Amino acid sequence: MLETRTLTKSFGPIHVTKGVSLRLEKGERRVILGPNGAGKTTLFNQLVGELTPDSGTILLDGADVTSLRVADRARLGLSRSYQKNTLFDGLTIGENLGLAAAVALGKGQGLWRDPLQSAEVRETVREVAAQVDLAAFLDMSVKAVSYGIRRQLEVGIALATRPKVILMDEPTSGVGPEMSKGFHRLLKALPRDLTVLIIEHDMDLAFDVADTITVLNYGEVVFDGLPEAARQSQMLKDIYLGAWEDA
Amino acid sequence: MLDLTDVSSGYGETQVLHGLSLRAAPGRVLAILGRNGAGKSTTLKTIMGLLPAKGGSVSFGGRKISGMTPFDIAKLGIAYVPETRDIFRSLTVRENLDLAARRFPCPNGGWTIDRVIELFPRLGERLQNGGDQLSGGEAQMLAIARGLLMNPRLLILDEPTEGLAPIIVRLIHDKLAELKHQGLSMVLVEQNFGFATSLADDVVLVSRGQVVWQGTSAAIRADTDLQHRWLGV
Amino acid sequence: MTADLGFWVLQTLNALQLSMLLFLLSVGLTVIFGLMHFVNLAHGSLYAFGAYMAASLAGVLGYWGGFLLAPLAVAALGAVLYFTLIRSQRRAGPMAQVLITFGLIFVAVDATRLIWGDLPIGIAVPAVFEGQLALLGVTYPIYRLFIIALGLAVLAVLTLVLTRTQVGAMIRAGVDNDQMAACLGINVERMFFLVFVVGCALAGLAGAVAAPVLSVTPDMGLQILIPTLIVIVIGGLGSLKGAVAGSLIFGFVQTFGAVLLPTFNSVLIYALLAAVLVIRPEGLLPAKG
Amino acid sequence: EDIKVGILLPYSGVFAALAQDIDDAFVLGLETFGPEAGVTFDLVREDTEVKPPVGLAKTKKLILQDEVDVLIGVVSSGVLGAIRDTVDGAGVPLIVANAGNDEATGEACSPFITRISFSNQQVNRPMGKWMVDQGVKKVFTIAPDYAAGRQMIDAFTAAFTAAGGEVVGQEWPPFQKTQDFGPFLANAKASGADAVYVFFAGGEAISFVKQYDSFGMKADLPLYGSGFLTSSLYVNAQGPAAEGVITALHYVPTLDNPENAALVAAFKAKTGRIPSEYAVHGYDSARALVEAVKAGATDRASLAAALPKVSFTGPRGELRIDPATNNIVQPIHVYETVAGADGLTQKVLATLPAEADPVNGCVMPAAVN
Amino acid sequence: MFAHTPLRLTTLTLLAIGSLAYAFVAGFFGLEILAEIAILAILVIALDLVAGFGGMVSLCHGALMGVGAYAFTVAANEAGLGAFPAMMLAVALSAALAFVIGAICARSIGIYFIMATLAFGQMAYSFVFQSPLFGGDDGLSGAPRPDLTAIGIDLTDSRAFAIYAIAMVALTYLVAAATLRSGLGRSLVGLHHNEKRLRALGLTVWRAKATAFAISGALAGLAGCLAAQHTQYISPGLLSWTVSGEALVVVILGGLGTLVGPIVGAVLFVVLKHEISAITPYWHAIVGLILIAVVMSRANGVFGFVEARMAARKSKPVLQKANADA
Ligand SMILES: Nc1ncnc2c1ncn2[C@@H]1O[C@H](COP(=O)(O)OP(=O)(O)OP(=O)(O)O)[C@@H](O)[C@H]1O
Ligand SMILES: Nc1ncnc2c1ncn2[C@@H]1O[C@H](COP(=O)(O)OP(=O)(O)OP(=O)(O)O)[C@@H](O)[C@H]1O
Ligand SMILES: [Mg+2]
Ligand SMILES: [Mg+2]
Repeated sequence: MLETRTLTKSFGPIHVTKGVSLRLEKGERRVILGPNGAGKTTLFNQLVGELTPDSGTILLDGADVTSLRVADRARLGLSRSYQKNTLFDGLTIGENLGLAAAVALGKGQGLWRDPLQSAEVRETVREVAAQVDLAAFLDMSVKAVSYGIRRQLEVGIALATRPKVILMDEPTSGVGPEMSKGFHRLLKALPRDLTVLIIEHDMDLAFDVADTITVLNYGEVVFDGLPEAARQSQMLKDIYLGAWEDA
Repeated sequence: MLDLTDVSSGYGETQVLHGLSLRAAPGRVLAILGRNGAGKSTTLKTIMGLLPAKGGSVSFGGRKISGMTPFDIAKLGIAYVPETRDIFRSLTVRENLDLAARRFPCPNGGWTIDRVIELFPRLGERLQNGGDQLSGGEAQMLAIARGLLMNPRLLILDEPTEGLAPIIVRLIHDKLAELKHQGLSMVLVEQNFGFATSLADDVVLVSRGQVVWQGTSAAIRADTDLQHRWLGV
Repeated sequence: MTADLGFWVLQTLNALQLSMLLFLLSVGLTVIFGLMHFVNLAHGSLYAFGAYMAASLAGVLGYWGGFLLAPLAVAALGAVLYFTLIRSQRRAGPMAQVLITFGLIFVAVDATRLIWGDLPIGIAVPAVFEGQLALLGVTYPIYRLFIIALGLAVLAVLTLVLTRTQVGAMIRAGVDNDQMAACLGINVERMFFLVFVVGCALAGLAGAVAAPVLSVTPDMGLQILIPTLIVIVIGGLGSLKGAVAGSLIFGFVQTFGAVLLPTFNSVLIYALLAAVLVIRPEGLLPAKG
Repeated sequence: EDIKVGILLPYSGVFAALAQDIDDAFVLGLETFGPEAGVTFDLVREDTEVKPPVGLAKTKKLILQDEVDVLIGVVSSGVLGAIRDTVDGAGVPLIVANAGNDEATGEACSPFITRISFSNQQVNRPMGKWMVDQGVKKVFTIAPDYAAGRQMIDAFTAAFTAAGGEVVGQEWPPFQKTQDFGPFLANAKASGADAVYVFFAGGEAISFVKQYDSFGMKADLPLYGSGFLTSSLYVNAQGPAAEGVITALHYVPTLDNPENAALVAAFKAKTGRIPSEYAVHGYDSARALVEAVKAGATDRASLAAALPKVSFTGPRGELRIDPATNNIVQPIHVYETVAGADGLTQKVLATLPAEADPVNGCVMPAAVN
Repeated sequence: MFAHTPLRLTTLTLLAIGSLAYAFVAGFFGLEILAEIAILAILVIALDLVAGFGGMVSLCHGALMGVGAYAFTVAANEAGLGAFPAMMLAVALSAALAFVIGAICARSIGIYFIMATLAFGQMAYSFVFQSPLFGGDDGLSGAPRPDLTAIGIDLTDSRAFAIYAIAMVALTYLVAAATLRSGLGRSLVGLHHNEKRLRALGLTVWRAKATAFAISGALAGLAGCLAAQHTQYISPGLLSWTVSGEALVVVILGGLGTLVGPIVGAVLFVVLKHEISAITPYWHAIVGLILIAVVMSRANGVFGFVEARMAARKSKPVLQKANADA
């Protein structure tokens, strides 16, 4: 469904991704782990087109999308959430979700009807709000909610496009344990044909929801396999987990 | 060390804190825990003078600081690591560090740029990067480093482990514990319950802008009911 | 004519002279505008005020009295403006700032008309700089050479202050996030005040320097505003290098455009501006970040 | 019996100083000559802001709401162009007290528009032959690139080349956008001309004259121009840089005749200033209005008929209106700016005889009434 | 996002009734002023559409209006088109030009956008100023007014023209409001807040911006047609950046991003200008001082101020000075 072949990107002397090759099947749920600065977010940026790789190719559903622009890839069903909140600050939470749904439905340039009033969009907003636990906040301005709520909205917007492939960058960072747990449930309840790629530092979640795990270190894929294998890996412990379990 | 008595505060006309009181003792770590939106960050911003206290008072080392500007409060020796990191985007990593270090030099045994780089080698590799060219975790490390470089008497941390790899979380935990043993006072807001309670001596639980429980770290660790009720753990 | 070397030397000097005059003016604006993110449309009015002060003071104290005191007078005016209007609007967003300073332009134009009248004023070039100098085979007014030298001197001083001290980094930090800067113990308020006042003084200096070359009129501030904005936008906001680059580009395009492409002269600089923004939406050398 | 006069002047904006001179002198003129007319003049002032649409709106107001009998004023040609049709259509007489565009008394002439000031070609044409007579054979011209600049220079160029001179180069700096004339001066210097002939006015004139001098060009390349360049209004701001510049205009305050002596004395007493050419427009407009009333005119129609017939000897000399175009016919004075007792003053070198402008496509309808 | 609050609807109704009532009683000069207000209102509605909602603060709306005015005059006079076809042509031309400008400037934001639009506006100004076809700085006269005598309306009459201009304001408002409530309008507001995210959601940003700018440009062109019909004389001054600057002042004086506020601003501005300029030639200074006072009051213009007051009465307002994580 989503595939990369030897993606390479550097900023001056810093090589951020070094020949990354990944392959996600339709409906696969994969978690990317790796130390801070390993190049995880940069990989996402290349997948969605916000950064152009120095070399390598990106295939979405079998088609080469390497030279497509961000919006074009999004229209093919690729959606993402950001590590650092990227919201429509002046709008309400409901409007944030509605706008995302409207644009994804191709109504972002229409001149005749108000897409926010259309049944399709309203239905999506309602569903997504329930999914990310925001139903109670729909009428609140984004500016007036706490950081954690905003993190939930960050993921909500990505879901509101009803994508085929969704990339989530540390969706649970900054949200409380309760919401984190809700998030496990949410991920599990996602349609099985949705392809999911998640960057996470929360090991419980990672091992719980992942079908497969990829580990990046200094821009290289150093592990690609099943969660059980990852759990056993001494290498992963050395570079990433440390003595995490006894903290 | 730090006393909040009956503090009310908020944004414009929306009140968030409703008569919140707490006290952080010298040489100890106080963790403020609570659900998303409980008012934890608001409490910290009010302490720093970033939000005006509309009622009650904040005092530090016996001196009333509510009503003072963030600049004056910082000069008293309080360092703040915000949840939004607030790295200066148009400065390089080195300049970000310099700013904090030059203002608060500490002749012997204090934090220096070399020492924080030793703590976070990643930052050393990225000294020439712009503040907006950091990974999320690197930005968080820089924010913490900046706080340390101020060689404060009180260190205030808002979700310091957010977005950090487990191995770094562990590292920070150990460093902060070490600092605590050297006598540094801290106030900590954390979603990572394990991290917070293992570092903190005292804990307050906040809900809807009020303190609903206070006690020791050990006590809350033992009380799963409490955890479930106020934190959803 | 264009085959003559003298022509190129002369026009290059003209271009440099214009560039440096624009640099003196735009550097103050770019400091305030780029570093404080404060949109000060009244910068041109401060320049006009400097020119008027220089002209008035020159009558009493001689040229150099005006030259030295005019920037101080403008700085003082800047200080008054800062405490009455600017400080409270620092965080109000560009819209409010544009409007307030736009309103100030109206007030300034009429204030100069009330104080100095509608008629243009002129002052003479100081005695030491009267006459021309033979240089590279052309004779060139000494006063214009003085403008070039002064521009370079100001550039050198500012470069030194901004790169060798932490002032530059502190200002940028304050602009990025004034609250966080304050939390690091930076006196943001005082710093912004100083930046603003220094920017005003530079505008006053530009006015004092320009007065002997141009006529001093109530609308001179408005007339210079657009060229100054073009300079800093082409160069990129907030950077000294950008102000230099923008001034040079403007000066050379304007000068050589005037003599080589007279038909397109009036659109040339706008076309260039548009082209720069299409290729580099943030100008050529924007401040880092 | 009352005559209601609408005054249209740019009291705010770049021409405010001119407006003030015209207004002051117009009032002075009414005070001086008005009593002979035996009527009272009611004045209604409107500010045109030098913006054509504003001028037009104000004109309509004066005509339709205030119902004035006669309009006077208009400084900029743009405003005159804007209000021409309205004035013509409404049949209200307009005394043009400044705007000099040739069309107003050429193809766009109107029986209701009488110009008492000057036309662009009028003040430049005579200089063409005069300069050739003085031995100037090659000139370089510079003027701002707009209609008035072109008309001034074109009139001069035509006369100059007709008299055997040669124009070796021309520059047209963008109007009101040029502060530094250095680039153009360098070209003039390199052109091999004997002299430079320019038109500039107001602030641009001051900058130009000073910059011309600063390049040390006055000595080998004398500066000539239309007289607005060194107008008495601005010349002191130019200082010594203006010394020796030779220009021509229809009025300078140093003209030696009793009418001018009376004007200078009265204007100085009233305002403390020396009358400029703009002041004289205002003064003579008042005189023309009074003459028309004295001839029996009482309302719009009769004023419109009477105004083109006035003629009198004023500070400028003998004035009359050309019936073919309704433009003024007046002598032109060539003067040099020289240092005087207090500041710069004008030394009249020659007075060139009055000459009516060519008709230039003006078809004047048969006299009204 | 844009919505019709009861306050907005009430204000609109009052404005409509007030202006029509005034049109029936006003004297000649009052009618001139009414038409002037109406034309300015159209221009500022157009500007508010992009500046207030889309954050695309433009300094070329004067030029777009001027292009409309010139295109109309030339099409009607030289090409001999009827007034209505000429208007349509002029509006289309302004829209096309605005689309191109919007597309080219789409990558610039903030002050850079302002300056880019300024550049295009000034290019148009210089072009018209220098082109003999357009009469240079002397301008063009003789723009016709539409002939509606067939339905018994004589637009050469000031009263009829004022009412016709008011009707055009209504039309403009409807177009702008409809645009804001369409998908494009929603995207426009979203773009103002977060362009990057909208792109990631699949919006072709440049096209949305250019289309919105084109609609705004069409309305500005309509204002130009009316200006030409009103004064029946046009000059390059119409295209100058100061016209755009003044329009911006009016938008903000009235209330940026409220659509209704700018209309209120236009009424206030024109009336104020005429009242004060009747008293003193230094009226610019007074307008400047009023402007400063309005902005210093921290309200979003006059209308924004009233809106905030009403909101405060209804519920506790949520003031926004967040240390947001944008
Ligand atoms: N624009 C840039 N210029 C230079 N270096 C950059 C730039 N953007 C990112 N980097 C560097 O690239 C590396 C990878 O960054 P990236 O954001 O992909 O890390 P990450 O794996 O997502 O880490 P984290 O878990 O901390 O978010 C970092 O070391 C960062 O400093
Ligand atoms: N800028 C703001 N304007 C208005 N209300 C705000 C603002 N920021 C926060 N709030 C409100 O204040 C309350 C407390 O927010 P605060 O950020 O202190 O929560 P928190 O406990 O830190 O939560 P989190 O764990 O999500 O960061 C929230 O209910 C939020 O809605
Ligand atoms: Mg990352
Ligand atoms: Mg928080």
